[in-house]
Amino acid sequence: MIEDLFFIEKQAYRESLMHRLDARVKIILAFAVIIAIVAVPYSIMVYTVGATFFLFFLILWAVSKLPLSVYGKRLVAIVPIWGIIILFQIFFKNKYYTDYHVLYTLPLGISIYTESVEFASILAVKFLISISFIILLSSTTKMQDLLQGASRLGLPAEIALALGMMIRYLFVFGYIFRKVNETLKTKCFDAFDRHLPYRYRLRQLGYTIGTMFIRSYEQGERVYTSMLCRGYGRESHLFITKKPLRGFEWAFLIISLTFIIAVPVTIWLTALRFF
Amino acid sequence: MHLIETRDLCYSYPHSVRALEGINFIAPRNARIAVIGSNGAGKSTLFKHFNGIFKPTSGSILIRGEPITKVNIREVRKFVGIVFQNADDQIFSPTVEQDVAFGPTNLGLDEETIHHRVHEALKIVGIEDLAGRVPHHLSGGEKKRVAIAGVIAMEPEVLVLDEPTAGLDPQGVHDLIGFINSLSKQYGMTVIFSTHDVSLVAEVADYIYVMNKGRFVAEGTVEQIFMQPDMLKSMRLDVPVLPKLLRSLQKQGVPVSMAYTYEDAENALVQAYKGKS
Amino acid sequence: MHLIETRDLCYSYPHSVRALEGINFIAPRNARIAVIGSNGAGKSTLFKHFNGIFKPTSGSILIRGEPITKVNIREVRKFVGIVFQNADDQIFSPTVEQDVAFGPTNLGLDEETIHHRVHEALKIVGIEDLAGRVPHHLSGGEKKRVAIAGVIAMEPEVLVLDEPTAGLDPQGVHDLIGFINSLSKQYGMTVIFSTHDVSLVAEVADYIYVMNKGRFVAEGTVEQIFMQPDMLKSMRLDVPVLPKLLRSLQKQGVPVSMAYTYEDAENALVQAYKGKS
Amino acid sequence: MHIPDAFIPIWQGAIYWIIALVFIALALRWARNEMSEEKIPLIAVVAAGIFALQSFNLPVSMGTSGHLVGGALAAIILGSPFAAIFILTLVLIVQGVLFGDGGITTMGANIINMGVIGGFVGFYSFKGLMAATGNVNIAAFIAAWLACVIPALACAVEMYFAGTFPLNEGLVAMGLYHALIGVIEGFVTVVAIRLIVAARPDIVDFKIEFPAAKGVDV
Repeated sequence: MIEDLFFIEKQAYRESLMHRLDARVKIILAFAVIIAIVAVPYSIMVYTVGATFFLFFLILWAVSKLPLSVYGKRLVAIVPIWGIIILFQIFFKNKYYTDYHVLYTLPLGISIYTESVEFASILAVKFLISISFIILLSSTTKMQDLLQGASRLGLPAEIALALGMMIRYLFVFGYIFRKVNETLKTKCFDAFDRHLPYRYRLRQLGYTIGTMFIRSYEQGERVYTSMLCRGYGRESHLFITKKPLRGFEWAFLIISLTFIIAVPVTIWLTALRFF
Repeated sequence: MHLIETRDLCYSYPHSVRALEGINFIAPRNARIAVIGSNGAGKSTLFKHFNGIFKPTSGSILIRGEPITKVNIREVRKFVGIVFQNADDQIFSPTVEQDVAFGPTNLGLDEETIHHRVHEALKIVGIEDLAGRVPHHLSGGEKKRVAIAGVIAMEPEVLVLDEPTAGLDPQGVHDLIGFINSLSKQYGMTVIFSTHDVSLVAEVADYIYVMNKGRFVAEGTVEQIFMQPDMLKSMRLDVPVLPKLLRSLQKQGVPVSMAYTYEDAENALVQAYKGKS
Repeated sequence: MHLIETRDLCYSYPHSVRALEGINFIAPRNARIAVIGSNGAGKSTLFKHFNGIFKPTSGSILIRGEPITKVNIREVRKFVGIVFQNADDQIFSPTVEQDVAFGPTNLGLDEETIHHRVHEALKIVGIEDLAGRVPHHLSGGEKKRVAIAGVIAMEPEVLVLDEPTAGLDPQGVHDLIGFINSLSKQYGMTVIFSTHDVSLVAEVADYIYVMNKGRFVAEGTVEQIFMQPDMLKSMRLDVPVLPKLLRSLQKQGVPVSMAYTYEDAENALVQAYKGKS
Repeated sequence: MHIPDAFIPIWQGAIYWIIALVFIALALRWARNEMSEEKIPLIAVVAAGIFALQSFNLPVSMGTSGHLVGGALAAIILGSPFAAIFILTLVLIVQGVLFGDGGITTMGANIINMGVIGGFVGFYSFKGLMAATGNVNIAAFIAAWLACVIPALACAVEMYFAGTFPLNEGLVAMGLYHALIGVIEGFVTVVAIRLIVAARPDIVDFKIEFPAAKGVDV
């Protein structure tokens, strides 16, 4: 996970129109798409909405000038486990359908249903759209900008301060994590080395994790002291300057939001007319 | 009235041995004071008394003649700014600008004033261009400057630096020395710093306290301290090489006068040789 | 056949700028090699190639004449022991003894051998009495020794130390120097270390590489390197004060011979003066 | 265990979010008031540490790996279930928004599972078992095991309510897998706690003298 942190940061530091866009606009946009796609009922309407949103995503990704391989790499990091759970849906009945038709019958009495396959693909579309917009958001927005954006949008000051410190020390511990791993390698320790007893390996990892915990705790103590020296008190908060959105940012935000709301609503209305 | 004064200050960590014993320390206006001692001598522990992070177990500490109380503690922390050894302990915000703004924000200043102070502080330490950067992309020397800027932005009258040169390379040390001296000269700040690098002291300090095992074992001007090489050695400290060389030459009959900085030593040796010829 | 040899080694961090460029480095048997350079020059990055933590982007690295492969990597890591800069990144176990035993245990040695090696290693670094202590409670200098013991216990033939003196006080540095020299003399180890403290080098190194921005900009014996003060200065490094003083005196007409260590310098100056009279 | 978006209908996600917010508010109040000292900075930095130690791959079997959640560890050492809630909330926000690990609409559910349920189960089962057995090893092991298994079961139940996974299969699959992972979580938590007690007995909430302070061997 830590290594992904460095990778994501790298992408966020690139240059493009999408990267320059105010973080607030991107946060609202990504969250709106996710809420919209999740709000669409589990029905085949999701396909059309999903396809439209995915096209929207692809356009924005192109504007961000990030290579598709970055998207692919990040998808691979997230998808597998839940991809399997989506895959398993094809064997199950659920409450969203009343009639089930067997598509295939496998040995041991396991069946695959047409409706379940449909449900699995609906889930997959919703999942993919949500993930894609999170990837877009975090690949084009620096963490500090995300935090400032969220603060300007009304994230409580205490949470902003805590998150800001966490982001700051994620990198401190990220570097420590790397160094600790280098030490483990230097001393010929491999957690997956079968020549060493399993208990021994787990115990060493426990020590390493315990050490990491102590270090973070002590870092916290020292940080707290240094904050006191700079007048830390109950009303302390992260310094966030006010910054108005620029004209085209407003325009882009309003048009996009309209689009994000209009797409599912239109498709829903069309569906009503057809059936 | 001294800016900082301690009287027979003693301090013990909870459930632990005595860390400071009978410390009498005085910081006058516009002074540059060095506290030298080996690791674990108690330098950091002493410094944490200067702004009320630690409270003396016995004895007292006076800031501008007044003891530190709950009422004036914020005032004291505004007056005495401490820069700790490890910059990572001190830079806790996501960006440089936000970090330097943390102190002024706590002083309850308005946004414009904060903004002004932040950029003033960054300018003083010479890193205005780093304002929007994230701390983890900075070098050790740059981080140190951010940490100092974060304290300067509160506009303290006393700046306390704990081992400011630790981890810096020679160029970094050189920059820091210039900068500490300018704070003292241009802004009239009193600068107190600790170090175990004795060679640094001659160029930056007016007055030296030598610390060992929680006590002051010697104090005086640079000349007074450097004249006691045996004392320094017994405190696990380096004896500055040039005074040591000159003293040794004197003993061997070379009529060279004493000197403590590089230039003076060079002149003294040239004189000794030329005078002879 | 050299113990370590790199040929035109280049390295770039993933998605990042070039960190090492055309490095040709040789470590012969029983040598003491210093790699000097300012912070960020690439010293640590280079060292991490010596035991296969990093793989060259281009060029090659040979350990005892052989490239590092998946098959021999354990052998290589047993052969080249690296002590990193920060001891806290290297010590995880609840006791000193367990921590030093960590490496040997991973090598699959039997308990008796491990026990023997641990106590041998602790003896070498002079902290046998700390065996049962909790590493967390030790001082910086003691932790450093534990870290070194942990690597020595794996009985490497090449010991690589990254900034070994960082954070140590003068006495600690002095102890470390003695100890590095004894490893080389008594145990025939090849010792490679990095530092930006040039004054350290004269007493510990047979051969010096000067590094800047990922390249070697100079190499040679102590005398050869110290004869180039301008080069050192341009690399953001200190020029050792004694050679600098003597050279300057020579230029001003004092007939003093060159010297690099304190004793030689003192003798040279006394000679210059006496010879004159 | 990080439920992504799409697996829980929007209205259920909203309910979980509201419940989670109540607990986040309580955790904030705890961090502000406990022991008359501001704990927010400490908690924020420890959260970063927990995030980093979650990155250590623990061998499970046949080359697969798991990792620590660390909720029980945090709750036990810092002496409050709210510590776990606060820390895991921060961790889950970062994982959700930055990495896409766990969704936005489902974040409330994830905070409830890993933070609230994990924190309370971990802390109170530790307290109870300590009172009953007086043995840190046993108490911490079982507490960490439960703090791993019960949130997983809660996750299975939520997915059942959402209609995205059948109850029995979910309980069995999630239960079995996390019962196994929980053994590792428990073991590693015990080792870590013993190390922390040896190094910094003062920060540990419970006061226990280990029989042999030297040989911290599990």
